[in-house]
Amino acid sequence: MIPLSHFMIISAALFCIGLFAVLTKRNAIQILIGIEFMINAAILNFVAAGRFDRVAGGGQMFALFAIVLAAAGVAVALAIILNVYKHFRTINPDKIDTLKN
Amino acid sequence: MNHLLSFLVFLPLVAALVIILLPSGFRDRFKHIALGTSLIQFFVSVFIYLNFNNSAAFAGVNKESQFQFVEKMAWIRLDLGSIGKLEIDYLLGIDGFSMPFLVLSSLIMFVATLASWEIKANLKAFFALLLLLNTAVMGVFCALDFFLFYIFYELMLLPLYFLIGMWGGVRREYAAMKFFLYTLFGSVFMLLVIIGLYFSVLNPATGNHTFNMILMMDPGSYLGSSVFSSVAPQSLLGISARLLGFIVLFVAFAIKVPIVPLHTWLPDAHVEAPTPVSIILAGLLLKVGGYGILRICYSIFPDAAIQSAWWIGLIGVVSILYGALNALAQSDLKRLIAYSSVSHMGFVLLGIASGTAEGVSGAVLQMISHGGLSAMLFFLVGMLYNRVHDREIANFRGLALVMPQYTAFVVIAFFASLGLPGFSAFMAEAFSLIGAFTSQEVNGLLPRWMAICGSVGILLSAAYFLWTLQRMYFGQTRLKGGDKWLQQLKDVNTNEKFALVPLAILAVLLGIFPSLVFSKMNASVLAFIQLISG
Amino acid sequence: MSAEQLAFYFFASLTLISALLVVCMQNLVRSIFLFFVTIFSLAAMFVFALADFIAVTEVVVYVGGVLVLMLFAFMLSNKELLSGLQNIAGGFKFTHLAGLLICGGMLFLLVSAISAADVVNLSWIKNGQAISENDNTIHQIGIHTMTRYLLPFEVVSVFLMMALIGAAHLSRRERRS
Amino acid sequence: MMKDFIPYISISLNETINSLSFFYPEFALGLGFLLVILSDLFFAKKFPQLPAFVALLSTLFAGVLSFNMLKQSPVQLFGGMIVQDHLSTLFKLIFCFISILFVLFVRYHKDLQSSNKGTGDLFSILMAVQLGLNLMVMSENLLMVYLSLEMVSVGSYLMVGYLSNSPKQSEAAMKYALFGAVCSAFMLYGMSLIYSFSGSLDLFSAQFVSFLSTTPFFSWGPALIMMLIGVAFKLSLVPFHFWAPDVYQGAPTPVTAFLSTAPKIAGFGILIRLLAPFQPLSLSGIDNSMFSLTGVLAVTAIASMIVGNFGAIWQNNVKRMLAYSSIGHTGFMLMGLFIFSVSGFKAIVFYMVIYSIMNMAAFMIVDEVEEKTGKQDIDEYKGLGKSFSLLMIAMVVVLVSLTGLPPTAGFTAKFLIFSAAIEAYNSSGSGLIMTLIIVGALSTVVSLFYYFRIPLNAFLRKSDDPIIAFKNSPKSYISMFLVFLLLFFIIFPSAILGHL
Amino acid sequence: MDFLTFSANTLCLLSLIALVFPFSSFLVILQLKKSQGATISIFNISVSLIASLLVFINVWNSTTLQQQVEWFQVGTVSISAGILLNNLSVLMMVLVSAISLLVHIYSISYMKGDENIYKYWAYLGLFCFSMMGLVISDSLLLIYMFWELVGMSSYLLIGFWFTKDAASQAAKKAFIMNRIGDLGFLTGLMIIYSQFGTFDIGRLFNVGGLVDSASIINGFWISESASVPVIWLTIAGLAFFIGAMTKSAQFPLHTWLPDAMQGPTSVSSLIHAATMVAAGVFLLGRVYPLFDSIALNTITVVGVFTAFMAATIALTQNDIKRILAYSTISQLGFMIAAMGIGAYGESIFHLATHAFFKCLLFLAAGSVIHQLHHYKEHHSLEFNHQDIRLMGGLRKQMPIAFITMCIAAAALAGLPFTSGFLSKDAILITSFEWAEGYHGFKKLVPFVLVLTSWLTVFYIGRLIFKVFFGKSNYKGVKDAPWPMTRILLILAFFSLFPLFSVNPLSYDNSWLLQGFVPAGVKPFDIFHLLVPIIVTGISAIIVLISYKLYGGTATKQLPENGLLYRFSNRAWYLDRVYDLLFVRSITALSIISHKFDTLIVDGLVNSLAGLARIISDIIHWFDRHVVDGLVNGIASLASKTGDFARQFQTGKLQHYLITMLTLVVTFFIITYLI
Repeated sequence: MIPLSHFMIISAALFCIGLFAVLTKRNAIQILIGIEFMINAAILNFVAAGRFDRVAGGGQMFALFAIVLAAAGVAVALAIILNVYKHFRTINPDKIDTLKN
Repeated sequence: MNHLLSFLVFLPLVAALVIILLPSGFRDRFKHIALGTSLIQFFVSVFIYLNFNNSAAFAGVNKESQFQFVEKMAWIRLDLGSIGKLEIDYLLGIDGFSMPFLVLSSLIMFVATLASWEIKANLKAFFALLLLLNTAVMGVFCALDFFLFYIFYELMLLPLYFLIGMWGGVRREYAAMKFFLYTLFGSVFMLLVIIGLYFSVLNPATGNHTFNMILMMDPGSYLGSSVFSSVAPQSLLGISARLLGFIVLFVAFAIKVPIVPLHTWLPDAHVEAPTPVSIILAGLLLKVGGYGILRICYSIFPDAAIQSAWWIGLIGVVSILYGALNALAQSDLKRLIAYSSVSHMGFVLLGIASGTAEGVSGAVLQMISHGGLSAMLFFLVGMLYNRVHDREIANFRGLALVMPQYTAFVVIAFFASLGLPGFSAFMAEAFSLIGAFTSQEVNGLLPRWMAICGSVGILLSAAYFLWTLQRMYFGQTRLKGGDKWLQQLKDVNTNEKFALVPLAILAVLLGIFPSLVFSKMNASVLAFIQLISG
Repeated sequence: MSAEQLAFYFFASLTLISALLVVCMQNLVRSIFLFFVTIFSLAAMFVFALADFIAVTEVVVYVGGVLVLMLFAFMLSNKELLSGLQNIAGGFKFTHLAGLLICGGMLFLLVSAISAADVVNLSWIKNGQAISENDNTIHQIGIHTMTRYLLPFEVVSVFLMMALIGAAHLSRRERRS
Repeated sequence: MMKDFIPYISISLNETINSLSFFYPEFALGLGFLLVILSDLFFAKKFPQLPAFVALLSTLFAGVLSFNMLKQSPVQLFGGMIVQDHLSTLFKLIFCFISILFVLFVRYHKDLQSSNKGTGDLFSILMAVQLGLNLMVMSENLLMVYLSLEMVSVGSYLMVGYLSNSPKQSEAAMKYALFGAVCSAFMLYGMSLIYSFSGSLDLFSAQFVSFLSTTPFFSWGPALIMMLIGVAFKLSLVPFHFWAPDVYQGAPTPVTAFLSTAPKIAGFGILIRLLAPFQPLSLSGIDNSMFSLTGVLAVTAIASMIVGNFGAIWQNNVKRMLAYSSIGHTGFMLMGLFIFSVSGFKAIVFYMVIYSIMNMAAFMIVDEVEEKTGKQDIDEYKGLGKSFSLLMIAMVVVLVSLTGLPPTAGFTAKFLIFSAAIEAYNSSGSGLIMTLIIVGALSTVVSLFYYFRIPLNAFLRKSDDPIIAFKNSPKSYISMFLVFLLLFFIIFPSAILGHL
Repeated sequence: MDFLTFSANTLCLLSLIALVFPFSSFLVILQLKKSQGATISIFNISVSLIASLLVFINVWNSTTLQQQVEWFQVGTVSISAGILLNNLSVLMMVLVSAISLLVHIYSISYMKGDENIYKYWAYLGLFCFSMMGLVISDSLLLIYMFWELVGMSSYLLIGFWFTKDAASQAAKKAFIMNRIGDLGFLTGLMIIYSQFGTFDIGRLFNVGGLVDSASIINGFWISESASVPVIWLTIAGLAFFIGAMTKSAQFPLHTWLPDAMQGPTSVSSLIHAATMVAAGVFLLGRVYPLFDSIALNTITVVGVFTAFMAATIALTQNDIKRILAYSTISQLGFMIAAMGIGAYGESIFHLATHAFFKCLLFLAAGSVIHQLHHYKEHHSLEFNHQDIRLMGGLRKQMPIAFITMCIAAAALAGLPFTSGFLSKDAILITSFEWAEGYHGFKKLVPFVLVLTSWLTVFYIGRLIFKVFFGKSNYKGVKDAPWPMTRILLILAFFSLFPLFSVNPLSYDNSWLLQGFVPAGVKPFDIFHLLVPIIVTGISAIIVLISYKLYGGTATKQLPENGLLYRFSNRAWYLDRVYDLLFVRSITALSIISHKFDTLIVDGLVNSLAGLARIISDIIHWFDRHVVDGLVNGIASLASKTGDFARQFQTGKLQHYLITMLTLVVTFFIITYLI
């Protein structure tokens, strides 16, 4: 049996990789991928801990819902990104800065 | 009869609503509505004055049962669980301290309304705001519930901001904002102290926390563990909490008074404000500060007040001298008068700080007197400005030949202001100083030199007023605007006389019969002295 | 080291390496496909946590839904990607350094938090009722969905409906002239 | 195996059935959601305003149903997923109020009305968001928290980007969505950590708080903070506020008005729920001395007030200025949280009611001006006092109220918050809270500075533009009604306070 | 004379009538404007005079009356207002109303044709009212009030020709310098009030009154209610004295008085010679019991010095009114010095006699000025009609003026058969008697006074001779019209001895002095014989000398030239000695003291004013820049803060995220590390 802490450390690493993508990538879709990594890191935690929560089933149920929500979120985000592309002809978030002080 | 004070307070509000609702076709009637309102108020306040019981049994100050014309209604009751029940009353009432201000307010409002004949633009807004201001001022002098007081107190700011800002001079934006920020700065922190007091005080009758000012003056109603407890004083940031509360409240009111160095809003505001607003500012708003110090700072925190009396006295003296010296250096007539207000209000502080019956009586009389006189002075400046749109002292010379009656009023106002006996300012300043002088003997609060230094202010006031008189009004006529100005400089008209004469009469009456004020408030003064000397 | 562990660490490293590659890859198409690999290896790790249903869902939803969406999006906006991406990629920027520092700090933080917690010895893990390898997780999930998690389940339906309407609205050209 | 679960099934089903009667408002909203979709699909051509009407009606209906529950004693629903109590009902009523105003706002908003995609979708999104808001304030379970928060967030993204033909809105929506997604990912990860540490999702179970005592502070501290980041994002607290100015400026004005009120208020609701389990602990001293929850909140509140108020000084775009000011207001409201008792919540709720009235009114007026004249910058408001005298007077009252001065209800609200904070200081004597109070007071003074730039321009400055008398639209009448409420509630605050 | 005996109430009523009538003329005339000003005010002042006389008859030497009502109450203290009638006040009442009436009548002609004449009448009314009030008030507070009102009316009258810059400046100067004294008075009031809790003169200063019964124990001044260090007693005395100093123009606060001559001459005679300036002496008389030895010594020194200094200055003045003004100062110095040496009665006596003859001097000089002015206007000439160097020979053209002025001058010089002789002798003799008991500088006092009186003789002789002797330049100048000259005659009579004493050579028999100093109390000593003889003898010589110097023909030339001429012509040894010993050195001394006066004292005052200006400018600058700057600085700090916060709002999503996460991670790291 794999100890819970190993799952968690891997998930932490994944979370940070995702975060790095979010912070550095010059492409909205890649940022979105980074966010998905972060969410999946959390899901991994839930699933791993959920193993010890048989009665309430919280971890697995949460993971399930999280996957669904993430997917829906991606759909909405992509729709927005496409809209942005339509107007700005770019999806580099660095270049989309008409709203600022 | 039972709702006389409410009537006094809310009549202008009703009038303001009427003005707002009337179509613009009636724009020439607005001023008459406002004037009528202030006249009615004046008669009502005189009625109150005449029916005011000045016996010791009605001294007021810290005994609710001794207040007169009291109106009390439960207003806000909110169960806040652990904080307790919020108890805010609609509580109006007057004693010897507030009653004279009611009469003064209605008189000044009357004069200010007359002075607003000059306003030509946007009459509806102007008179509505003026009446709103009227309500606020009246409310401040009547309110005995701290929450209610604060609402009226803050309500004064808004109309003033617009009155200065919309009808003011060239730098009106700056002046209006400066005025607003200064006073708001003080009052926001005042709010914190109010809340702190609220948590410290219990109404023994109901067991709730309360905003009743009078209960706040009673050491017995404080909770032992509370911040402002007078039983077991707490300390806050290293200073005794009661002292800190006193200082905060004092600063809030002192900004209004104003004291040096919190006074710089005043010259700007006065200079930029249109005449009626200057009149109200100097005549009433500054008095709100002094009234607040008496009614609130001193009455609620007598211990801290005694503790800091020396400093307050010093501030008073510094204000007197500093304001006077500044006035001496002004080249703009209105600015000069504005600075003279700083100087004159210094006497109020000095008198109050003395903690003697003479000093306090003198201070209140000084407020009343300065209320009338500064209104008169600003009215006179306004007349000049109206005619030629200039106020530089150097641009005028020998006005006495051009406008003899006007000059006569100026002479009266100047001499009254510089404390010539026979006018109210003399009695007031003399008793403030006498109070300050006797203080060392009676209660040891102020050293004698303060009174003596303060009296130098009288000398300086003579210097700047007479110098102005000599430069502007005497000598051969020589005007910057030449013949054009000569045409424009018409002497006093009937309307203006209506405004000036009552003020002059007030100054003389109070100067010869100070008992008109003293007798009404004597009981209150004694009760007040009793309160602060423990 | 048992086979189970070996397999686990294999998938774990696969996950992390592929994720890293996704992040570092300049080419978007490649990184999207590497994302596919990461998801798969993640799903495999779910299985090690005895969550087979979740693993399947993950693969289905991500590969079937998310990935396809992303590819669509990529293709709809590829003109810019093909021309502009190369220029952006070059060089080490301030954001990279900042990102690296932040992520490093975060990693340090999380790892030390997790190790400090000593999760393996937590009382609820020791005393709690763990899912055994014989359990039918699909049954369990079904029961949970219909009882305890009925409300979230229903709410998610509304949520998805809303997301659907919204996304459709955004991508739709126009309805009325 | 299965047998383990059988007893639960019947209990759980019973609970579910019992819960239904307390869930009417949400049912009404769900029904409204469906009806709006249907009406949009089938009747939009003939009756373009039907979706709005349906949305209005169902919101009203939900409001009435919620109102009936005001006296209800607290009850847990759906097996502890959500709780129905007095506080949540109050929040729900506020949401209904805001939603009704929002529907009316949209109904009279030119851009949205003339959108060639219609407004039907917006109303259906609104209904779902409103459901999400209701659930947010009722949630007692991390899953519900996350779910409802995501629902509101996603709905908000959609609303911001609703007018897809405008580049500004797309940009705003993208920033909002990506920023929000990152924050919610943080939140999710924090939840996963907490779940790993505690083994429970149920905020009120004894097991949930146990992780505080079983794990060291180094572990739970970051986990908790990460979880709160999601809420802080919704509340636009510093330093999670960066999206707010950009999004508020870019979004359609009704949406901005909505975003600056409802989700924020719901954020407070959820914050109260999330912090509730930790409250007894922080009092009993388990709180680490360096890392106290109150300390973190106080610092955040102070930072929010400073950044919000000082940032607003330099803004020239009205909406942007209001965005910054709303950051400041959030920081201020956070002050009321410190006492963390029913009384403190009452103060916050009152503040929120007033805040939503003020904000809605402010944005309506700003929008009215923008529609009529195209002016968005404060500097351009020069001389508007003449053209829009009534509207600008209303604006002044609103701004006075936002500053927190009498005679407007904004003062009473501010007053109550200060009361709560001073009470908290009274009981704790914490210097941090005193600092907070002083910063709060100072920020009031600062706020005057920027709020009053509007009347300054509108009334004190003259413009060269010709004075045009504009006809007041229904929107301005609504805003004037709101202004009336602001004046009404200072005289009769009991009209609200009585129900708290 | 029973029908002239009144009850106490009636007397008070009468004195109120005397008080109120002039005031009513002030009010009425201002309302009526141009018409009937003279009639009304003369009627009113006559009523006032009659009332005063009636009161005088009843009160003088027979009773002391005090009646009061409660005025107002402050705290527990009741402040009363009332009337105090004793010898001093009734004498002053008569003096003031009588001289006022005369000046009023004189003014009818003198001020004829002035377009603002009604104001003149009104202001005179106000002055009489204030002066009356000052003398009959029974409360120090009331006295103070009237005291300032007197100053105010003086201000109005000095500045009556306000279009003249010099006049309005002189008015301002007078008022402001008087204010300095008022501050002293006020300080005295405060000390009295805090010590005794009342302003009532009766209760304070009566025999056995509060001041009397206050004791000095161990360096503390102890009254019924308070106890303060004894220094406050001295300060109180000095404070009142400062008040008196300004009103009575004592060194160094006297410079306003010469300037005040810018007003109409009738005003100068009434206010700045006869009445108002005597108010200081009157005040000293009122609060006399308060002075301790330090205060009295100060008073003496100041009085003596002023008397001497002013006399030396008067020697070289050429403006006729200025000479008289300095002479007034000098005479006031006499009175003050007399007060200081305890010659209370003598001082008042001199006050009364001085009032008449100085008034006469002014009015006579006024008639000269008036006539010359008319002459100047008539012939459209341009010259200074007040410069005595340009006058001369008027003796024949204006005989009445000449005679009356001579009488007045004789009185001033203290020549026998005049009232001045009596009062001046009284002071001189008393001072010698007083100096008997002392050593040191006090011995000098009588001698300086004597010297001063000789100087007086010289300068007044010079004036008379220059103006009336020699050759006339102005053909056709006549005596002033009858209404003016008859006043001169009346006053001339009053300046002679009969009004004051039956015996023209001894003041001891003077009824007036006996009203203050009980007769026969003082023993007759050698001074009573020696002093009059020596002083008068030398005075006579001085008169001759001055006649020699100035009574000649070369009046148009400057004095130096005239001296040289005579020196070379006659070459009198005595002339030369006089010239060297007295004229030159005294001229030099007078120039020096005048320089001191104008440069140092006035200069000090001016530079003080300048300093005040500079300070006020600095303060104003401070106000603008530092106080305001602080406020603006705070404002700019606020906006800087806002600017700083704003910088992070770049519009770039990832910048936002980086900032946000940097803060979060930093926060975590910090909490970890600590």
